[in-house]
Amino acid sequence: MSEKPRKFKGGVHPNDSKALSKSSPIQDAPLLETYKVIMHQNIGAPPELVVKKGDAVKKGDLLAKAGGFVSVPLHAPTSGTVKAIDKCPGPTGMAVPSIEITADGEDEWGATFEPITDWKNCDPAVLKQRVWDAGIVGMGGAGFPAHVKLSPPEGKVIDTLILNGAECEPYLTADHRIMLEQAEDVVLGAAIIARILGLETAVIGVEENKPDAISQLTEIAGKYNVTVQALPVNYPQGAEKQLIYAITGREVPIGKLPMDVNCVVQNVASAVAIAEAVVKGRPSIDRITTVTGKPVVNPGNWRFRLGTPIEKALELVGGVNTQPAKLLLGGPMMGIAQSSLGVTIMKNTSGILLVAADEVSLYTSEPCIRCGRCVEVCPMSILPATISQAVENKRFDWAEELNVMACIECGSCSYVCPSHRPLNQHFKRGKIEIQAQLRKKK
Amino acid sequence: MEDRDCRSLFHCYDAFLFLGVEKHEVVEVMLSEFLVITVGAILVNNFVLSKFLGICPFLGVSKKLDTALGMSGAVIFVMTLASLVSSLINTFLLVPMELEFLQTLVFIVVIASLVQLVEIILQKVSAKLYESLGIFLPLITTNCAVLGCVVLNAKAAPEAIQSTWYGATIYGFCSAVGFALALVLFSSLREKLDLANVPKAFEGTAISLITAGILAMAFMGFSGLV
Amino acid sequence: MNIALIAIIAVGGLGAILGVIIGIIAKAFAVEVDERIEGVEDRLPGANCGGCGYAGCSDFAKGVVAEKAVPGECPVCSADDVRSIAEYLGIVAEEKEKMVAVVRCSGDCANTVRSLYNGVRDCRSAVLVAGGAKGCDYGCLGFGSCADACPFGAIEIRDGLAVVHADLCVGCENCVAACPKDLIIMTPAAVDVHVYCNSPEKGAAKRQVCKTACIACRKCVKASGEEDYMLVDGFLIRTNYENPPPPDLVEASACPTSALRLGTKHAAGAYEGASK
Amino acid sequence: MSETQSTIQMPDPTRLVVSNSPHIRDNQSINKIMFTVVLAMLPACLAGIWFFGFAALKVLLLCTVSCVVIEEGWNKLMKRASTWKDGSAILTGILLGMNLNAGVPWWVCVLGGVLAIILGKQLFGGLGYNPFNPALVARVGLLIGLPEIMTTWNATRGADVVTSATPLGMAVGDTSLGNLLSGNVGGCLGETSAIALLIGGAILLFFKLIKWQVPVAFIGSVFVITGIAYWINPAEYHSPVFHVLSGGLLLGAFFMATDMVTSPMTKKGSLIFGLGCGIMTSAIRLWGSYPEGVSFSILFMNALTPLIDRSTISKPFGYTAPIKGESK
Repeated sequence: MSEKPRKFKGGVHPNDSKALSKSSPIQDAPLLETYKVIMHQNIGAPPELVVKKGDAVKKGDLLAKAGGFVSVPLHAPTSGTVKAIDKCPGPTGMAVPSIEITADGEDEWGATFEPITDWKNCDPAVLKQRVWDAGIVGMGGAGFPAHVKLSPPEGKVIDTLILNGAECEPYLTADHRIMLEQAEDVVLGAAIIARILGLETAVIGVEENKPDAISQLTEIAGKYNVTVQALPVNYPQGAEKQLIYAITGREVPIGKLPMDVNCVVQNVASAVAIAEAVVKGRPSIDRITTVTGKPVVNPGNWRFRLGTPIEKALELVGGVNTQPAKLLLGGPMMGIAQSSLGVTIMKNTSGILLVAADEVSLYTSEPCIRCGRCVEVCPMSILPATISQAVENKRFDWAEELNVMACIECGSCSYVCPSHRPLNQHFKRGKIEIQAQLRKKK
Repeated sequence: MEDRDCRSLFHCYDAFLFLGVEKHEVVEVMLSEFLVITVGAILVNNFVLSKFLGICPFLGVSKKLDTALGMSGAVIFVMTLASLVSSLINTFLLVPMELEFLQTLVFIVVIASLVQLVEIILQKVSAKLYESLGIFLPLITTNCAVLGCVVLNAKAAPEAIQSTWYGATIYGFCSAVGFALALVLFSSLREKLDLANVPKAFEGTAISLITAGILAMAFMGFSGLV
Repeated sequence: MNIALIAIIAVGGLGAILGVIIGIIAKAFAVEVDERIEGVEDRLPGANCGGCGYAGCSDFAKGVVAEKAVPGECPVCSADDVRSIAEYLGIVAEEKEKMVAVVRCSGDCANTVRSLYNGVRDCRSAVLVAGGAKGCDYGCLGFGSCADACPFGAIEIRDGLAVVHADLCVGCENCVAACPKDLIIMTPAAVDVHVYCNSPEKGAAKRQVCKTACIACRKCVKASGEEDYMLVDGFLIRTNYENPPPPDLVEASACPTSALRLGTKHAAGAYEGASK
Repeated sequence: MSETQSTIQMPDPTRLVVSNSPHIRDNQSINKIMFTVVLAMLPACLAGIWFFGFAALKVLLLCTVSCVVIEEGWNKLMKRASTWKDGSAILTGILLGMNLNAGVPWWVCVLGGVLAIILGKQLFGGLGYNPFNPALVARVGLLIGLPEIMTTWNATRGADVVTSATPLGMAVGDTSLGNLLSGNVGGCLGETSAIALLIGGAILLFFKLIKWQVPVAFIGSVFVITGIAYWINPAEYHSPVFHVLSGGLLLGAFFMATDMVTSPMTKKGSLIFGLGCGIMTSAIRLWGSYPEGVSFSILFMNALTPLIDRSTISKPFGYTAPIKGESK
């Protein structure tokens, strides 16, 4: 894998602003009095509640069990009592069901899983079950259950495992810090996932702007027959399809999954979680999140328990200097804007970002001048300008013809648009309408 | 210029010989008039944008590119066939019998029957296209472009190539292609205009006519080409 | 021979020959068309709104002739139209009740908390971003997707709230599908008392974001006395359209948030000059 | 802890904006693009003013001012937001001025402005919606309507009344290459100086405001076609170098055919667009009745742009052709 990585077509180079937080080591967030754990933290079916109001729980105890194969269980972030099963603001702006836990301050572990130290000789099925039981999802942002990716259906051969350490989103440094400080766990996780998939090797793809992480990983990687691949800096290098292309040269067909080109991609944070679940028997109850942005007083990387409200996270970093224009969960390119400080940290919250008013003025959309910049930067080689006009005029069949479904919503087109058109929002709308039409047909 | 441009057309030579046309006649046709007819009818004297014939379907069937393509096909078919049939009738029936005064009447009958044929066949073969063409299909009957083309052929000077049956057919075909070109160009522009933010007062036909005018201006550049 | 005779023979002969050819071709390419379809279509309103569930009036006409649909399924047709189609086809018309749309939200700009939203001015797009620019997760976004969907111009956006002009509404239900918050329901036109709120949240939570939310105080239920005019559904009260309340219930119940109000009072001045 | 908490400033949630991702943008905007193009046109304008004197400056200013005034007037009339700040009207005005000869009367400039802004742009809904290049609509309109005024060219560095022919209209071999390069020849005020236009083109290419495919295909195809004609009959036709350097070819290829709004978006489409312009320009120059075909050919290709765009859609990343027999 030492060959030069391929460069995918398109992409943009936003100012990465990672310097704000990249040299700040991961700190553990202090224990809070209450946690509001959002129930549905994964793509797929919501989990089924197993506790009720007033129940005493220990740290790591099951709160909800998986509600199907494409679903993961949820565990208590600390010991305490279930105060309420209620609603709290969700990341999409709608109120969502959540479990409120009042901490008892003991932070005592309950019955955790048996650590599997001899994972090299362990049955892959047992390991995979452990990944599922520990409730691990893709921690890069999507929140897709990890065990599903590790279960290729009959007939699908997996020959490449890629760990995604590209972290191409500006501002975010959580994965960077993980690769620096927990390099051992990252590589171990890679080896365990490889074992589950029956592979000998794995590749960790890291963008070149993190040379310290690359050298740190390369040092350890040899131990487990894992290689590290430096990738050119180009947003969206960390998008699954672009990453697979850069490393293997394979193009994932539209509407298909990485496993259709014999690849599995896992985020480095998920790999660490998997390593901890297997070797230490620790369920997924916390995650490392970057709290950053120019208005933030002390940007940094923190280990937050699930259910930590953003408000508390912001208190930890000393609040803000000035009123930010936007509060985002995730990075500036794909993150979701929030209007409430009550939203809590979930398994896929890779960053809490406050964007200053001077970085993001409120744009009014002007007509498309057909400059073609969006076409140039689109990593999927579709025609964002035309598609957005199609959606704007509610011509969804036309949008479908123009392959709107191939859009990965990376936002590169909106980033470069001189007319400040909300292209990405149009695509989201188009995709949803087309899916609705397809469902109707069925 | 003429000497240089028509060499490539010599492969048609055998076909014309086969049809019983004299050799010197072929050379003459090839060298002087064929190009004049094609380039002339398609670009320079475009039926729609230069002669302003056939404006009704030009405006009526140009809302969608697909429909415009269907209409173009139908017009090319009708116009070519009408030119051929009318020319034959004119040469072998009306002129020998000194019935030239019946030309317009007969031509209309011929065109009407041809359109009827197209309509019947189209309804069976492609119901979708039939529906999208709607009223405009029967309207080809009264499409002045078709009658204009046929009349122009009949009125051509006896020594002009248009007065022969093959010349008339080529002219009919090329005029129809010119019509089709204008129609397709115009419909793709109108599809674009659909997305435009046209002032209320100019929506619809008004802006279409303005667009057609600018298109006609662009076609003016071809003048003098042949 | 007389020139006129020759002309007649020539043109007549030509016509005869062409006629025969057309006749033969028409036989060869004959397409069966039921004439009644056109007859039904002529009697339909031709709005092509799709409210019947068919692709358009022509498609619906085909369905009616094929006896897959009944004329009454057209939501736009008046009772007279339906009767005329039924008479034309010789079938019995079913009477139907006129339905109109009601937007179950009264949170206009003055009454609700809004968050700052920057993006596409369209409800279905806005809802993709943090649920839209409204404090209440269930309220009308006011970008007018329903008004765009209405082929009859019966919905108007008034001060950030969609308001139905009941006299223009024909009940085609296009707006129902257009609303991303599922706020629009079809109600019998004869009923004029509605609860303009659709939030299932607790009363206190609703009051934080909206002045005119239904807080389930049950005053209207009490005012109904023995009759079950109003139905309680968690923290929300709905009109019982099976047993609709009389208009004076609104005054009798004195709804503290005025979530319960007459359709004609949905928005301030909504029906100026309208016939109803 | 409570002390520090009270001093921590927290964001005010009611002032947080929600919007769709991405939340940052690069700092490009329409008016930046427009003013960069204006900057690229400056060398050619200055050359025009140098060679044609004060009259050229007057025409350029008149056109620009009338375009801006007409645009604003129209916006007022239509109750639309003011748009002159986006720079497109200024750009159109300068481009129009460059397409006129220095000696035109003042009312021709104003009439051109009306044609360009109202007929060419605003009737279609303003910037971004116009299918034809506004400056070209005006130029072609004027050329057809006022052929005498539009084809009478001022002589360089001379009095306003002295007229001379554009080199394209002259007999073969009348103009020196040096004069063509510097611009010391008759013609529209912005089209004469090849060097100034090339500098402008280089600026546009440097800032990636135009796709190289258009000028390369345009100029290349004119060069090849006129080259063939010259090779066959050098006595009758001008040399290809002459064709490239004279007339409005460079102006058209760099500044008008590349107009974003009216040219194809894809690279392949741009290539086809440039080729089409080149072929048509050559045909009109060699055989047509107008001495110059650049404006007509670009206008014609503008009309073809939607079709070109439609037929040159690139294959998306990971595109697989639908398997036959498999229903959607």
